Amino acid sequence: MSLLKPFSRRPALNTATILLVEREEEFQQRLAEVLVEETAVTLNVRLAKSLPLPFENQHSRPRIDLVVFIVNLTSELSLQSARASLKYLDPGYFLGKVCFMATNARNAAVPQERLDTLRGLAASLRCTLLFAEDQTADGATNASERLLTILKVAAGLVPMTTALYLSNLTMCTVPSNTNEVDFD
Amino acid sequence: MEDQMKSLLRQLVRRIPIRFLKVTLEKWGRLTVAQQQNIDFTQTKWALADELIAYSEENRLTLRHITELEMIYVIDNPNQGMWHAFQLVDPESDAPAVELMQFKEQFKSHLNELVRNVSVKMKKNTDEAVWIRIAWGDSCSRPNNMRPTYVVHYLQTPYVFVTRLTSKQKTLLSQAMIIATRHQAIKDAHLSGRNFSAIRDLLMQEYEQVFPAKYPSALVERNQIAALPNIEREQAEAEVNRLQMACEAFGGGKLPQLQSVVYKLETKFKDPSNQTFTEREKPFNCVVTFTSKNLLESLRHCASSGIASTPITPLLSSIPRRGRNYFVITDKVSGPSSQINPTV
Amino acid sequence: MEAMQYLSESPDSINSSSNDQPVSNRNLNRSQRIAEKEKRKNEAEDPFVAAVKYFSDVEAGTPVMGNDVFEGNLVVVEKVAYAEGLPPDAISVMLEFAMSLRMGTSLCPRVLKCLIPATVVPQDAVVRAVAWLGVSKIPISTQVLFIKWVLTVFDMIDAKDQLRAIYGFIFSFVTEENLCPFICHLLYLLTTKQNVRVFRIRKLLDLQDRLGKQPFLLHLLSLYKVFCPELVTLSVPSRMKRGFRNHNSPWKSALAFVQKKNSAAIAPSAGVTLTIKDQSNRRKRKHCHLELPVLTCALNKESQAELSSNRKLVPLAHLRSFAELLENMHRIELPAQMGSLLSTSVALHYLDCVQEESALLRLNFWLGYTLREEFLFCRDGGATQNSDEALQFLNRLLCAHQFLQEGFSSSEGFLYKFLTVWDGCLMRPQILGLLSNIPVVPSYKMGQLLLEPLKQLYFTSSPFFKCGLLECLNGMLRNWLTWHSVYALEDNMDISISSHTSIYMTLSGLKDSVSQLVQFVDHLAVVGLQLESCHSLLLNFILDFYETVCDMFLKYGLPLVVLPSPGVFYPALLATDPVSVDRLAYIMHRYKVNLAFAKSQLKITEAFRISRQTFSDFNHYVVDMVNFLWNAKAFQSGVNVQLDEGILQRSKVPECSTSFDLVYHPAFMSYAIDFHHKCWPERKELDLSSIKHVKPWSWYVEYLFSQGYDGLELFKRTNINRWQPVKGDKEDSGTMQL
Amino acid sequence: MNKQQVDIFPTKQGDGRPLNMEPAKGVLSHLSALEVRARSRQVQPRQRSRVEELRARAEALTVQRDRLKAEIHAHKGIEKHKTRLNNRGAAAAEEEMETEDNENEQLLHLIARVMDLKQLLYAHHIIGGYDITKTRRGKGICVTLSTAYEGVYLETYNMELDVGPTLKISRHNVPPFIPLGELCEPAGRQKDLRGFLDPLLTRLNAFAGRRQQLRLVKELHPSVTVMESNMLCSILVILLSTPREKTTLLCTLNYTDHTRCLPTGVHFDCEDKKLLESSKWKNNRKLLMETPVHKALGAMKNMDCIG
Repeated sequence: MSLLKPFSRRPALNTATILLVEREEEFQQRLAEVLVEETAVTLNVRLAKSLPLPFENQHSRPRIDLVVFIVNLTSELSLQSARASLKYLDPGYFLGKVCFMATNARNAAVPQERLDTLRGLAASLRCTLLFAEDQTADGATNASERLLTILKVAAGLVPMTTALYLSNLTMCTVPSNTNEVDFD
Repeated sequence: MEDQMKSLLRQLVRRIPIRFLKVTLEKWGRLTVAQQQNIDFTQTKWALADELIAYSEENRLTLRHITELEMIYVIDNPNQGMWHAFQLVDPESDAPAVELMQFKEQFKSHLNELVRNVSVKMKKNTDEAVWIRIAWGDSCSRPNNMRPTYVVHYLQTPYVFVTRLTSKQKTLLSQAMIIATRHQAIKDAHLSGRNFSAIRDLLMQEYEQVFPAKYPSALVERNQIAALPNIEREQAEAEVNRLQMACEAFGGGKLPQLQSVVYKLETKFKDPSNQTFTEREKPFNCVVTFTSKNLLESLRHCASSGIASTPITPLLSSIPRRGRNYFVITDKVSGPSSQINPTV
Repeated sequence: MEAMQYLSESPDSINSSSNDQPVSNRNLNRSQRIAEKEKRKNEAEDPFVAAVKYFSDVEAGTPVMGNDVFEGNLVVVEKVAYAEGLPPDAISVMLEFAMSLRMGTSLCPRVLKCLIPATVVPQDAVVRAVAWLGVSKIPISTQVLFIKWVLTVFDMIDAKDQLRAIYGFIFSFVTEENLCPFICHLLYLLTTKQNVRVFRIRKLLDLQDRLGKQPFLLHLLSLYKVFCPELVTLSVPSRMKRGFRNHNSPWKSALAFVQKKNSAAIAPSAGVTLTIKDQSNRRKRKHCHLELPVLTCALNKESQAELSSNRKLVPLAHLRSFAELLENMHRIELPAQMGSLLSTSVALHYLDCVQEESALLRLNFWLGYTLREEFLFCRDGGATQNSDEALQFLNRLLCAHQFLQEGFSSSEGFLYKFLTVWDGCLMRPQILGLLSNIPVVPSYKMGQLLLEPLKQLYFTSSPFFKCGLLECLNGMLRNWLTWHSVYALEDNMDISISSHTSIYMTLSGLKDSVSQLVQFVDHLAVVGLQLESCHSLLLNFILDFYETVCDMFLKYGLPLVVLPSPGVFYPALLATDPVSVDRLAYIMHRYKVNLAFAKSQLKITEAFRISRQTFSDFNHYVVDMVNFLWNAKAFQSGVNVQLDEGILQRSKVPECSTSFDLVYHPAFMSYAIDFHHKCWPERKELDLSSIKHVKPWSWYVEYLFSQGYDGLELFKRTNINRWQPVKGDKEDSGTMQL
Repeated sequence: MNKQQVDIFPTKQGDGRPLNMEPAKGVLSHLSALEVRARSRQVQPRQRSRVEELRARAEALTVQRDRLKAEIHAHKGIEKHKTRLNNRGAAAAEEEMETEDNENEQLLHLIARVMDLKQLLYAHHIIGGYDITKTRRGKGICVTLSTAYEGVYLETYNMELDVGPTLKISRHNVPPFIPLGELCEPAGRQKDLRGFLDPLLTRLNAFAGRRQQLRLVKELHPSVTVMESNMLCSILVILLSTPREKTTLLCTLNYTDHTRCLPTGVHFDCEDKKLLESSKWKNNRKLLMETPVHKALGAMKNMDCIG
């Protein structure tokens, strides 16, 4: 079992690398295509179905600045595999270099519990939890935009901030469901 | 006779959607051009039927003509009602020699021997398919044309497709079929569905099957993602393998639109937490049904996207492999693992 | 009773296909030939009238079999019905004929099927028909068909008052198993507050015990609950599976056809198909209830004139002007679909001033349900969410909000939920717009409901989103303050924030909320500027916000002064565009005025105590500002910004500590140069320092003011009191003492 | 930002008209518009990444070149080795002498062997051996049977077999009217793969051939109308017209032997019997019996027996 380490390699000049982990492998492709349109920095996107990553292309793999777990809330498996993949990450990543992206959150087929579980997971790991509209083109663009914002910080391309700092600001929190009572 | 024709025509008009009605009538060609022109398709079905009846009276049309119209419509849109597939077994030596003419008269004569008052109408379609329309009656009553049975058979092939057949008629039909096609027996193929073409393609293997070969199959290229320079798939080859396996199991390209599969489980109930059931001697019966717009394609997607684990369990892969969508699963006498038995 | 004996004779089949006797099919042919004839000669003497007449006075017990006259007439009616729909009187005649079973039950369905109203359905006809339900022996299937028909044409029924009058009678059919769902639906449309009675609720409840949690029962009950929460105790699930089905299938196509044909005359919304009740077939019709039904009840003016004379209630739809609204205020009849209220201003006026809150309750109920179903629990995973209907709908809602200048409680609740799953892009303008309309949130709730989700969105999104959010929060603050200044009652500082979401809040409560909001925005601003490296658009939105904040006291009479934190102040002060600096100057000026006012108040009453800290902070800011811009003593006070000399030295600027001022400020440099040219056109080499001499300096400052930098001017006027030409560039900033 | 001048509040006099204002216009929607524009501007300068693409391509090409070089080198080595082996005969004694790069020798040996085998396999294909792939880690094999007629390749059929105690067909895409079962049955028991495949292949070839003939008849002889045929192409009824006698005659060809693509029986039908008696038509029958139908028809047309 090979841990993925945040600082195993030297960073390349003005480059950022993002790893998109999605079990369904649907949204990640579209995201990647939008992401690489970024021209300010040279951007590498690595797509994976789950962790650990195959040992073979360890050499070709650049240093990964941000790991994104895309969770399709309509499937329990999706959440489970994300959870299972977590343990192949070096603890160093959890200092602001991991974030979750949930899709289909507004779908009727999503049980509230699952969403809560995901929130809990993200919160317990001090990670950011983004929501994305994977169905529409705008949704994809916007999602990639937001990932980019985080990635740039995580790759140290934004002066005066660090991944840890940003993640402290955007870290997911578990709402105690007081709002359930007065708005239903 | 007359008003049977009328009611049949009325029923037809009610059944056929307006948008098909026009073309079907043209194909039928029993109305004069003038008549076809001044039919007003906007009026109610009721009035429309009246009009048609009037015309067919003018043209002295008989019941057979109307049944003709029905056949034309049914052949063009077969996907209504349940179709069941049957398989002819143990062919006689001269089975392959059977040709249309003799099949026709053999079938008709045998059926007439078995039941009086049955009217049979055959039509060979462009794709070599023989369409048979049977209106059943019995010794006392005239053939009922309102609920005819439809049978489709491709000569020399062991498969027969039937819709709207009661169990009583089934025996009669299979008798006639066996003799006419020079076989010794006919058995249920355990394949049924609303989509006729799907069932046919599945059994006649008229869909793209994928086999393991030395040379990289088209699949790989077909599914190459447009490789942008700095997008890298970490688990690419695993993916290709999954896809290959999925396609080997379920076929490539467009798959027959099978819409449901039924598994009848007659296995022992195993659950450590639940003693009462686990101790029971007799198997625990339950029925599992999968339904989808296109079941095979969804299954293939499940496999290729890794939702279903590969290698694919025979429970799923034997749907296309054995061309059936009804399975009974019983415990193997040796070993716990469940297997598929073509029982029933 | 004659009906009875014919029951036995004629087979009861829908399309009267009783043509197994040669007789009937003969007359069928004949009938159909009659039809032909009808088509050919175009109404020399109107056969339709005759036909209707026939049905109006055909006496009971006329045989159906082989009755050519009857057949012919029916065909005529059907033709007209399917072609351009039946006029009201014809409707009532045919309905009467069918329901009274004068010629047996077999015809009833066929007749019902052809009851396509051209304009409206007269209410009394429906009432009579309902009455027939009670007396005559109509087969259950036909009864169902009838109710379906009523539901389909519900909004074309010219008035509902009499129907409401027989509410109890209609309710009695609930017990009939097969009718129940449809009756429930009808009741749902008819229910008003006073219809909700304990015994009805009890009835429904034990029905529910019998039939299980049926959606139609649940919906009716939940509506009752909305009207009288104290009576209905059962807990309605937050998400109901699906509402009422859509029953218009037998008439749908014909109705649509007819309506398209004479849509010029009137535009009736296709029956119930647009209300919240057709959850079931949404797969076919997405956003069915997002398109707001046109507020109409299928009456054209002149008919309304004579109708309204003999009828009490006036449908809201008929009111064209505010004046009409005023004189009919006491006898308004609400439409079946509350949604339609959103679409006309009269209706909104009505909502605004109406006192009995049943209208609002229903509206909120409908709205909450719709929003939830469409945006939070979408069937299709929100693929079509950006569709125009959705946008249209939200825009309408937004209009309504801004028209009433307050939000609906249901939409507020929706927003809180939506924020937690929002991607920050989907319908951003609408969502933010709605958000800025929410009433004051008590500070103990604010953090979780509002600030947390917003924070998470803000820091991960593009600068444009940041700007948008700031704008939205600015609007929110303005609304809150406005409400405060409107509703504030001087005697006890108790204010009801909005008449509808009745949150009562003490002044201190409000102050807490506001200051929490301001602090939150301040935090966003500081970090935002840092992340976006002082994005100047962002900076401008921030200054917008502070323009609201600095005037809270004077403009809105809220005794609260909150200063921007250094993280906002200094970036603005050192901004590279002169506008920002100018606006900052203006803001500081307003602060000054507000604080001065507060001080004067302080002399009168102790109520508005502004903390000493605020004053001292303000003073530091002013001092720094003056030093930076006028006194060329940048980075020297060192209260808020310590800058180590070394760094300044490294900038290689000669006596940098003293040279930074309005002349060398990056934002104004260009003006300085321009001024220099104007001042000494003959000079070849540029020497900006020469501007710093007394006289040119004053000219220069005047020149700047003349360029429209009023902010600076005001700032100078209020904060720089002494002006000593002798001591040159030494000015004293007018700080405030306590 | 002049958009925000759009009046946010409705006209206060309550006219019954639906409110016709766009509240979403204004700052917020304007911001969204700006964002979109900013994005599109950002996407524009694609050149840079285009350059990258080219660079990546160059990278790939160089890699390929290196690999090729390596291969060429290996080949050279093998050739050298081979020649050395040949002219040195089987004098294994000296092999020990060459101490340098001994394991290299081994490697070259292996490579050479692999290449020989590859060539063998290729030859085997040429002479019409079966193309068999191992599947499921040796538990099964997949056979590819490709049919051809007159040098034209036609359909390819596949079959997956379990090589258990007996041969068992697990799946195939052979058309259902080919009696696979009875072919497999005897051969399967005494795992005689050839004994199963050869007859099958001949049948498939015959079938493909017959179908091809039918196709050719249809497209080469428009004057001849095909009255009757079936899926197995085991029967063919065609309508011929004789230009001289001005009659038409019905010709029925039976292919009862499914392993051949020539008819086993030819039978004419015509009103004037003596025409059939004529020697010419006897020849025609013979012709049809011995040559593929489309060719025969061609010949008959040349002799203008038929139009």
